[in-house]
Amino acid sequence: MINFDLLDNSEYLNDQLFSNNFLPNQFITEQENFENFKIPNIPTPYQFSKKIIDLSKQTELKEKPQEKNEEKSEEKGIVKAYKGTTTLAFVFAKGIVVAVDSRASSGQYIASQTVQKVIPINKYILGTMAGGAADCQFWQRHLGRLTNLYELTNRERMSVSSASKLLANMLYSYRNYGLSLGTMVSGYDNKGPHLYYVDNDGTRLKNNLFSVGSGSPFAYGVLDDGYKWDLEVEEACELGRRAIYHATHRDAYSGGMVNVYYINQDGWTKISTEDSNDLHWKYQNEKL
Amino acid sequence: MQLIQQSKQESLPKSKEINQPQFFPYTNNQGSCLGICGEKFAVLATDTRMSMGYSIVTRNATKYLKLTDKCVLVSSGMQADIETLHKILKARLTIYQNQHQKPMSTPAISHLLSRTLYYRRFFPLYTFNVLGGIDEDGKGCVFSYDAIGTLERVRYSASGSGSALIEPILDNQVGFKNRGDITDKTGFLEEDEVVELAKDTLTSTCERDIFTGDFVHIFVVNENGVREEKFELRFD
Amino acid sequence: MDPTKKTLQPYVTGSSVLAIKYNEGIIVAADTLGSYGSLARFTDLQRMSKVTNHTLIGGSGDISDLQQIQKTVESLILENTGFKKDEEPLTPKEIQQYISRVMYNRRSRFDPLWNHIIVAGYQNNESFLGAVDIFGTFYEDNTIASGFGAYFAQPLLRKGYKEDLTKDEAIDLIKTCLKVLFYRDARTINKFQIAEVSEGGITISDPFELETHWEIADWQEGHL
Amino acid sequence: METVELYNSQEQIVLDDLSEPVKTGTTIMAVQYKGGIVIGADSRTTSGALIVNRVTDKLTPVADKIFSLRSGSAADTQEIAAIVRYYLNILSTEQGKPPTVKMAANLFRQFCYVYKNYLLASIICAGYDETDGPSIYSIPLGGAIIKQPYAIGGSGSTYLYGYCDANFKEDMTKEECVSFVTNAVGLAIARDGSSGGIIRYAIIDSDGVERHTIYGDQVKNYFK
Amino acid sequence: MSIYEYNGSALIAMAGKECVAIASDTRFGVRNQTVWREAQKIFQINNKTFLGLGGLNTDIWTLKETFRFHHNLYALREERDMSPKVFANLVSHVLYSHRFGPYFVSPIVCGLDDDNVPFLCGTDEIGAQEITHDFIATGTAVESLMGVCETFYKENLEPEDLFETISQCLLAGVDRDCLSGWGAVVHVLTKDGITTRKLKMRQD
Amino acid sequence: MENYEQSFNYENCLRNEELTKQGYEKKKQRKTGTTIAGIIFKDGVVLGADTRATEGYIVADGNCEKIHRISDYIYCCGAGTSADTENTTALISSKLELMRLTTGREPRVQNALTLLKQYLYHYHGYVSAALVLGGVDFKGPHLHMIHPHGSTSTLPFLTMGSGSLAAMAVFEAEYKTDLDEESAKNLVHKAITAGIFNDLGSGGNVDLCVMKFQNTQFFRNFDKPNKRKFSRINAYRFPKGTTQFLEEKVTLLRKNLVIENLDKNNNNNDNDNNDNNDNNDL
Repeated sequence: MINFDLLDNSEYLNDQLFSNNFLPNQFITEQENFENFKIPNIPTPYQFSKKIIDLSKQTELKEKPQEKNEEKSEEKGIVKAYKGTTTLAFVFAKGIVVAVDSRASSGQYIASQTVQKVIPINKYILGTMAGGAADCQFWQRHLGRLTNLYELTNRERMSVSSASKLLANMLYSYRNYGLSLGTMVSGYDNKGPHLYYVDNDGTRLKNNLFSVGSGSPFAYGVLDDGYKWDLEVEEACELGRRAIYHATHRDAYSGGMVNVYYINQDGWTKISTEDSNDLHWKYQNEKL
Repeated sequence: MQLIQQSKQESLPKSKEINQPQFFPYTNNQGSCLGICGEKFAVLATDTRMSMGYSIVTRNATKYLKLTDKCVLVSSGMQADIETLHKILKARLTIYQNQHQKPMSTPAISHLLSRTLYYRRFFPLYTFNVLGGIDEDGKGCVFSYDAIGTLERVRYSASGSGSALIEPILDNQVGFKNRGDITDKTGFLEEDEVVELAKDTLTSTCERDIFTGDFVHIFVVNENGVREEKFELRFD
Repeated sequence: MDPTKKTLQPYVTGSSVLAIKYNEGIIVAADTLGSYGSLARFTDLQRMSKVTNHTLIGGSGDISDLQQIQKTVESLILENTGFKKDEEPLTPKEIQQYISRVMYNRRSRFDPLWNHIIVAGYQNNESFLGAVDIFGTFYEDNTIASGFGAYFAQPLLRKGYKEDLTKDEAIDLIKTCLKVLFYRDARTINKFQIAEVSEGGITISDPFELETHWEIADWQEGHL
Repeated sequence: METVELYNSQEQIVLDDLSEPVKTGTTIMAVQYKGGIVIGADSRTTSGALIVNRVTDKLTPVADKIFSLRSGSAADTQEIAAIVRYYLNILSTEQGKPPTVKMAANLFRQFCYVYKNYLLASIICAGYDETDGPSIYSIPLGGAIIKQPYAIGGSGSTYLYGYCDANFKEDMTKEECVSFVTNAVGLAIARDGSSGGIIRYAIIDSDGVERHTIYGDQVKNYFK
Repeated sequence: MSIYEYNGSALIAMAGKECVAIASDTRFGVRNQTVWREAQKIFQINNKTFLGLGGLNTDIWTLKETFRFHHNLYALREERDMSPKVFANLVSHVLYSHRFGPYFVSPIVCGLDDDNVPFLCGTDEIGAQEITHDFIATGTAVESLMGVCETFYKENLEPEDLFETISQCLLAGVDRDCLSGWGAVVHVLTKDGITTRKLKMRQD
Repeated sequence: MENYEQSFNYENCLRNEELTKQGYEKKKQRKTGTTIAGIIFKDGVVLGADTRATEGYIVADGNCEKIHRISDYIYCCGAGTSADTENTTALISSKLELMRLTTGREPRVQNALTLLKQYLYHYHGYVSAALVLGGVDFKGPHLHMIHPHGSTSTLPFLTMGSGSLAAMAVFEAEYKTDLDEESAKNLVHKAITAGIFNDLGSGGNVDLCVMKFQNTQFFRNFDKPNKRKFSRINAYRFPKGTTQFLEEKVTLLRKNLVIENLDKNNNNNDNDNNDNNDNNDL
């Protein structure tokens, strides 16, 4: 499905197709001709999308304008993709809790306050969205497709480990092409709960606790404070919720709803969706 | 695993410094578009100005595509990319129609559009789209996108040069955000109210956004099909 | 493709092309200069050409790319007549779409055709005026001007355009615009051609010169 | 080769960028004949391919019978000419007699040399004085000063060296000289995109200054 | 990132019938991190003049003190307060004197003049005055604020209605901006006095 | 502490430079995208301007004033950075006023031209003011154009700004010598309208200024071709209580408080006798 052919015949065919006088035998009906990645035909194609698409971390400054013969600065980052996030997930005795906020920002503008940042890969595995929203959505949907195919072919569920490895490998093959995603693949398989962190460099890490995104430093503070292995389910969900709330409160690029998911051997369930604003006034009143 | 292909990075020419100026293949022809959905309808609007830099190329650009009787796409951004995207979608829908003998449903089109945009992840189509219509259950739906295919179903959305001006108005009027006087915040507006609102927001936007203006195409998608209206804005 | 083999910047260039619809057709005009940098190198280039009996294309920008487009369109028409002899010839709209796809694809290959093409046609009692630019953007309008004309001529054309513009009025308007361009565009010379696209087919006039006025020169004299 | 301003950038011309300095592309020349000199110039001032002023007066008097012909940045040359005029005024008042061309030329040289890294100015200083008779000094970029029997300058002058080498004679008559100058400037106007408009020329001899203008429509058209 | 986005700010001033209102958010952040939620961005200069300063916080305070100094000096010399118009000229003047090394602020001056006619003036970082009769918005959320103000603003509002309109505009605009919010303060100035309200708003 | 009248203050330059080096981008200053134009007719000058000021692509002010007064009979239209045009013209205006007071004569247009030109040349284009200067003095009507770098031209019709090409097209097409006042006004109006409708940086209304000898008429908003076409303003109602607030504090103005009056320490809180005196003299 993913075709790196730089010669890219489809362009010529598109020529024919979209001029109004194409000949019937040149008409292409197979999906594959549409569903290909188009790679720009330049000597350094993998740098192109990096230049065009603004996906730099908001907490970092853009690269300094260097020499004068560099590309014009107005050409840089013209496509402001949706991004930004605080996500977290942790494993504890009774399962896994995944909690996320729901803000998508484009630059400093809030593009949406209601993004679903937990992407179900299948009934037992959840992925999260941090970094470029489109990248996460696409690759995790794709991963979902692959795990389902695997299940149909092999009559057993794909393990979390191999799902995350699959994702990491796919991302590795696009290393340096400017993808931006930091996702946590978490789920239950016959070996128990697993939590993996996978990012756009192809990094894949296993741990009991992760938080990803611009608000993660704030979330880590709360998480590390409250995290114990043998939490009750309610406590764990509350910990996740509180950590996300604190991150939304302190981090400019996180906000909106706080969604909490819980995974155990029976698959994932959505525990709650709460407005971080309501949570703020709730916690505020508790303090008084 | 056949899916994991080896990166062809090695076979690419070495990134030695090429001092010649490279052609930059993008331009922004600007424009604003918006979509608001009601309970059983959706309203989409786009202005018709096409500009290049500080000059108006034409006052009568078409930036919309009626995909089916239940679905309309409005776009802004680079006109050449918009037309290309529209042609791809038209072709895909024709193929679908021929293969399945039925038009594609609006949510399915929304995913098709998302994928089409994402397949150009490394050479993006510089377009900002809002897709709207009614879904299989007859409910109004609006989908918002970014240039590389993030997809979200929303109640209202705006994109293009005036999006930052339009969306807060819709937050207040359609989403009832921060409104202490409205108790039912999930309620929908009536059709003519939404059309009036769309006209007014775009009129306000063109007062402040220099790239929005001339005319507005307004589409009302409901169970009776698509109704089109043309509406005048400022010309300066 | 090797980047050194691309047209990284245009060499021989033509300046503005102007076009306006009138009640029975379209008037297109351009000067006859091919500039090489600031050198007025080729002074009798015809930048408008008839591609079918009904369609005329004119272009500003790189002349080599313009000729390439003309050849491509000609071969398209040849190909097309071979297959569909009895059918209608290609409409101007179809030709514009074809050019736009070619230019969009060249743009997508980072090897653009450095042109702004104007397509004017009159077929089936309908006039068509459209344009395609370097990115493959295409549009239709009642008045179109490329190059510097977009800044100097377009305001006058837009102001002067009306539904029932007669041919003489249209030619007068176009001549005024050409004069302004000669005054203000350093890449235009006083040698123009006007083409008329109408029911009767396409006629491209011989090059002519416009009357110019320089009385304002006396104001400047003695001032820095 | 000079780059072509119209198409080498994406936005065809950046119109809101007013910081682009205004330059005179220019053809200027001064020629000595028996008993006087003839100076001549075109009248085009450009910023990129845009003509800012089509009837510029590039023959700037700095004293009664001394003229400076300016090319380069319009602001710089205007300012230098104004300063030199001021100095010469004071000098002549102090000395009680009109300044010589040599003095004027050396003042120009002084400014052009000292501020050569800050200025874009290439000047021809020509005139008639009682001491040396007619004399012409050329002060190119950098601030050298060269006395010449005839001097040409500006972007249009590159098209003229051959013509001038072939046609210049010492001790021409006044009429010969005038036609030599106007022909040369006309030739440059025809081929150089940065020169154009009208021809302004002046005849300076012991009797004083005689200024003439040839309007754009009367300049010989070489393209016919 | 522009230096204007370092701390984040959103300000609006609006004119009503014999009254003006000025509103700002109260976030003080360092890039993405919200440090303080009670930052002051609106300063009362005298009984009938308010100054709102958006932009870089350090410059806001420097300039605020500079303006206070000049105002007090004027008051001592002339034994009267500066009218809003004079104060706006002072602001523009001080900013333009830093033409080539500007302070990164975008000020708004609003007030009532002697006849209680509203006066609104905004300037850019180098002091280009923009005197309007309806509203002025500035800060990191300026586009969103412009959109809502242009839609919701009505002429000749009474103080209470003006408060509701300016508050709704500010809240709607700020909720679409990552870098401002976390509380808002609205001052409504009438010929009798000043009503100051702190708004309840989203804390993310 | 500081003497703002003298010259520019460069104390922040190093800091700002450092910030740019760290990667903070510069912000676009407010520009008047602008169409300005001037024309000479039989016995005077007409100046014209649009009224849009832009900041990036947002209209900062839809009805700003771009024709600045230099003296009673000299006016100047400005394009470029609006702070520069406003302050440059104000500076020259005050210089000329001083000159008028010293010499007891009306300043001539040439005075204004030389001062402006030298001022702008001094700053090498960094003060980006592009001006069209017009006026009538005893030597007749004058019209000059000054580029930001300090070069000047003198012509019977001139345009400047981003819409100058559109406006110039109208002038070149329709200018005739010896126009009368009415047709000169119409022509300038037409030129400015061409700029307004064809250039995105220009917009709003048309301002005109007609100057004849010892007689200046300023037509603010001579024509308003861009009125808002649609409004449903009454549909947006925010009844009391729409906005929730946490705290409320009401401060009455001090002069209404009895305590202050008893105090009688002459604190002078009544500001009823304020004068609107401009001290805009940089």
